Amino acid sequence: MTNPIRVIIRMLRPLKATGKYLVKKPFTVMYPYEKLKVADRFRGVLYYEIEKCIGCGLCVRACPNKTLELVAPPENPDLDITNPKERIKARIAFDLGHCLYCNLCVEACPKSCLHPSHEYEVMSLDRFDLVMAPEEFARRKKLSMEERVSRLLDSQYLLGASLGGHYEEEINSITSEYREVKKKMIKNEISYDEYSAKRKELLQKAINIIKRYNEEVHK
Amino acid sequence: MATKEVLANPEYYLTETKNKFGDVIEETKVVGNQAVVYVKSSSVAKVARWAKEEMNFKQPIWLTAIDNKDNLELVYFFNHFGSPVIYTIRSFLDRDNPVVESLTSFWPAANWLEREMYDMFGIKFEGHPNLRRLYLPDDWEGYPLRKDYVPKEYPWKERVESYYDSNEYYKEHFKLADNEMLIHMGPQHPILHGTWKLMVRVRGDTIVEGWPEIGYIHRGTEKLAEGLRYEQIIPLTDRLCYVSSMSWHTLYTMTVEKLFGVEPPIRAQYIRTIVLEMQRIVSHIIWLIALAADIGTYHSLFLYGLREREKFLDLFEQICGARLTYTYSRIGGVAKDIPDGWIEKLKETLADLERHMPEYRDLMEGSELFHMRTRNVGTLSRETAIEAGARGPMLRASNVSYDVRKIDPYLLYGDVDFDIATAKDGDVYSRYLVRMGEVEESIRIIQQLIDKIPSGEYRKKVSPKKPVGEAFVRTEDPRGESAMFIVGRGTFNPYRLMIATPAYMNLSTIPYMLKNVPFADVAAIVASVDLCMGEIDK
Amino acid sequence: MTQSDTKVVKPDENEEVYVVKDAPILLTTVRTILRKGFGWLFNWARSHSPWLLYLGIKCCAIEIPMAAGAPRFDMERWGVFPPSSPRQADVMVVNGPITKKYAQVIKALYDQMPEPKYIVAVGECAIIGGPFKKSYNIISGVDKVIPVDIYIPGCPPRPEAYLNALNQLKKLVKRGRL
Amino acid sequence: MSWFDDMISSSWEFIVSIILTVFHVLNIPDWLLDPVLILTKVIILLLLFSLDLLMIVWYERKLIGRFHNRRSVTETGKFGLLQNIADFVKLMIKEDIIPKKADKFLHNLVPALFMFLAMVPLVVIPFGPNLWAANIETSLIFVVAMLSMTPGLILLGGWAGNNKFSAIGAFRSGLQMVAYELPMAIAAMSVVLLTNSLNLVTISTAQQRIWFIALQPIGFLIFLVTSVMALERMPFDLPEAEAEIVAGWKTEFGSLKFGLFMGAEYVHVFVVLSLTTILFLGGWYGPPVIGPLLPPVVWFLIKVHLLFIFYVWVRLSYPRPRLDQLLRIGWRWLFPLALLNLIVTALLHPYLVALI
Repeated sequence: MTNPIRVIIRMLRPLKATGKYLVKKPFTVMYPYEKLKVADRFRGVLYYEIEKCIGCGLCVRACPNKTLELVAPPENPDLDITNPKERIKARIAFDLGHCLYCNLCVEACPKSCLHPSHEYEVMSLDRFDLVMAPEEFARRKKLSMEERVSRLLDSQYLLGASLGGHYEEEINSITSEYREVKKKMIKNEISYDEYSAKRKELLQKAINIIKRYNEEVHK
Repeated sequence: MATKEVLANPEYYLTETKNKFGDVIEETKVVGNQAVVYVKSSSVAKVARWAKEEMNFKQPIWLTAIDNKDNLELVYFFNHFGSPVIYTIRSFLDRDNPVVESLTSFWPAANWLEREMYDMFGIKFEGHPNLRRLYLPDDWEGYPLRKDYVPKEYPWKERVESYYDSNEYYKEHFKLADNEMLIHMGPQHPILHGTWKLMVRVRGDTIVEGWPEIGYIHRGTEKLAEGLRYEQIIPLTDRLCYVSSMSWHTLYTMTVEKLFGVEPPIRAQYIRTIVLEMQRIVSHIIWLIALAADIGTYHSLFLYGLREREKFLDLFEQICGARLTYTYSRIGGVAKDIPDGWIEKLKETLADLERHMPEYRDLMEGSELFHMRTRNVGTLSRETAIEAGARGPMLRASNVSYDVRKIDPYLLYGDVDFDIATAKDGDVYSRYLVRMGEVEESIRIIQQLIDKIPSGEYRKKVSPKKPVGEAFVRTEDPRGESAMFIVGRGTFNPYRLMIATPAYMNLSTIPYMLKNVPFADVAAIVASVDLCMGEIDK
Repeated sequence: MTQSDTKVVKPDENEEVYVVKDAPILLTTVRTILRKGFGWLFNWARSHSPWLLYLGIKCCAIEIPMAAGAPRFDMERWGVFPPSSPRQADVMVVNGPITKKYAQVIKALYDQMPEPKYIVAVGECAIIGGPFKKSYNIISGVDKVIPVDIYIPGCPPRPEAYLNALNQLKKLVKRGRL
Repeated sequence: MSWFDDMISSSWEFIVSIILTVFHVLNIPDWLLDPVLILTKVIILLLLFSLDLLMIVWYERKLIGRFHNRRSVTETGKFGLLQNIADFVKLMIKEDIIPKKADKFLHNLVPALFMFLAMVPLVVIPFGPNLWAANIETSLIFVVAMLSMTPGLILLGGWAGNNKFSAIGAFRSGLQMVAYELPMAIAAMSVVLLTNSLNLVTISTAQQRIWFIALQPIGFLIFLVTSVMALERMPFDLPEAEAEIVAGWKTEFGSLKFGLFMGAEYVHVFVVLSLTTILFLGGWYGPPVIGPLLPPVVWFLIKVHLLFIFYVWVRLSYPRPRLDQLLRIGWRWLFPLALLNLIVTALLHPYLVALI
């Protein structure tokens, strides 16, 4: 055993190591009052420039977690995105709950209309606030939950998956049924007002499901 | 007996095996520095034992299997501490009743590897001490990594309601003496650094026996990777180990580049080496502060280390945009070039770290209590360390100087001079010395590389390919020797992606360290193993 | 989560159901008087000391409890005092993917926490299972196992995102909305 | 200095006069007077002390923050001053869960008993020249006895929690008591040897000219180390070692009970620190030159809080020994040192007494 005197002297060194910080200025950034400047390459929440987009869908293909999806544009909600010629006008919907912030879609976009913003303070009490319709994704308009569901009614995958698979089958059946009705309307087998009545009824069903999800599972 | 050059050449091993096991060998070939031997399934153990005794291959790097349509192909990789050659034994088993002799009788390190293969492919290993599922719960049906696997509905809802107690298995298996107690240090416990369960059999205050249970965040990365394209898997492998994610996705991109036959530009290799070494420093800092928090300095060193780590995270954020999951390197190079002013900040941060290192050493080595808590605690002698399959700093702490960056240099480690930090007696204190030495070595490496970065393009555009063939790359992860093995069969997504994780092997050495040890030493031993559960559970 | 007096708690070793007997009339009246009179004090106290129980499942565990508690973003400024046992915790931070083997542990921890408790799902893995959503062993989202109050997206979210959530939680609890 | 004394005495007369008038009005029998007077003394003492308790808890958190190079607790109140009130009120209104198989009676009794036993020694401690609630001849033995009661209670608490970890934590506290009890008592005895009286008041008055730390440096060091063990604070906090056994014996206690345990811990700290100041740092006497500037009570509190800052500093710098190492420290190093110290004071007794 080393002799005790040297041990006791050496025991004082940790005290010196911690004591030094008593006189130093704390390293804390007082968050709400002074915010930390984020690096200019920081990958925050995505930002989407809706006018540069040509609806090619390369970003939808590049995303590993299927967070983006082509949806009817804001100005013409009844557009049929299945046939390729109309798809040029379709725009991107986005679910913040799925995004991995890996920016593979930013590199895949030929027109570079997707790029990361410096925004990171996102918090929501309601799971469905994280899903964004195209105009919300482009920070144009703040939609309520009903408008957002109606904008996303013809999404194949996003609406169902955004609730963490709780009511995925029911919502997917609603959206597929809506797409058949839309196809019939495009081929004008049924009249427009019959189509819009069916759309309103399906919309109401989807909204009830999401409300049930919020009450039963979330709160 | 054989000189160094002869040992470094795979042909020598193939000729030796041919004239020793002429009849049993089906085919031999050389792939890079791998000596590949196809063997009948009945004599795999015989050839492996011969490779261990005569050719003195020290440890199995990993054991994996490939599900060809008509048969299961077993693949064993063995590493040699003296030469860069990797000895690979491959054999074909039929799909319905795959049975092969286990290697655990003479190679205890293969114990967990075989349990994983039983769990994932259903291969039965005769003579294995306790062949049980490792990742998935015991009553799971089906073997996930087989191509024809259809996931059945696992009744986790009933389990949650009925507070299903998973230790019925232990009640009949371990006859507890009257003065013994079985303690579950459950998935949520401060000292475990992650979600795994340490089952401990305690008599009074000393532990008689301890063994880990893992699989609490097993998410089937290898199965998911078979469904994604090559560049989409980068974010997936990036989230393997959350403390050193840079080393994992760089290893993945290097393996895919080897598969595609693409050579990244020289500037990208420089950037990758620098960033890997920075990640090693951050990983060792986190290990040090975790050990300090566990043996009880009330988080003071824990928070100094985190302050140190914040400076490195700022650098990572400036270069690739994220704090923890970087997805920075791409196939054929690096996503973005170095921003200007980054090199000076890096020099500042390294100088800052060098100023603070003696302060951390004071806080730890100064107090006599630290020496009492770490000297000859959880010792792994040189033989048991090699036998049990310890990796990286755990191995180098037991007086074995083996480092993949020296034996089989990749990226720029060939023309950078650094030496391997080793220590003598393999206890928690020598592991502390090894890791602190490695931090100093990494600082030296970065300082050598910083001023020699060539200009030029940092990324080569690589169009997505449909490769046919295999690629095996191994690197030195902060926790040890890690490797990836990709099989491409002409489609956009890989046919099979194997991930060899060093922390998995380090965790399997814990039962060797927990033999009649005071109960309070568990904290120091578990902290000294530097576990990263994301990488262990895959 | 209002404080309910009669509550059916799942049994530990599935014997008879363990019903919390109704509190005597005197106690309930005193409790209602206190809540009416000092409601603001209770809410203020509950909002200013959100004791945190963090689970440390995967990568978000390095960002939220560790880096958020680090000297740079000090979460103890909001009165967070990390106890190590669920019995003394108010806020449970779930920060990783929930596998089918781990679901019962989460539920057991949730039941052990005393009543006014808030669950914060941090990161994509807790919200919908993250990049491993399609895996055979992952439950997509914590809200399949326990009810969740606050979602913080991010993979992993920055520590300031959690501090922002703490701030919002403080305001909501002070006004008694949560 | 004298204005302070007569302020105290006048306020005390005022209180006594109130009590006498109440006695006359309700004509309560006279033999009840003395117990009631002592009772009021104790109540005033505890009220003043709880203010000090709140301050200790607050500035310990701020101090730990500063040692960790971070600012802690700034959001509640001006500098986080109201944080303890918020914590305590929140703990009061949280739901209290008693595990099914736990011993309900003990689960409710132990916290209250723990707080009571921590508060009792306060009665005997002399804060100022005649500022004490009771002046017993053998007050040192009374305080040390009360201190040695807590490990017994911790064993009960560990048992009441019906949890493997808390049981282990409780057994450890019992073992730790064996390690620190004897050296602590012997170190105290060497002080008693100098003043040959067990009364804390006479011990502190004896230190008017010279503090006993000058005469007993080794005794002071031993008492410091053993008092850290007695308080179960880092680096000797094995019973509730955060890392190994989740929160030690406190894991199963919920809301208000956990609050009582935390409060009792700080009362315990105050008691042991004041015992150290009385035995070695000269009670309420200020340092020689600037002594008379402040009233004696303030000197007493300053010394207690300076010692407390040193304890927090020690708490942050040293790792925690194993149980057998702790016992080895107690028996192989502290106990022989304490005996040696006792013998040396006995031999040098005439010279040391001459110095007092």
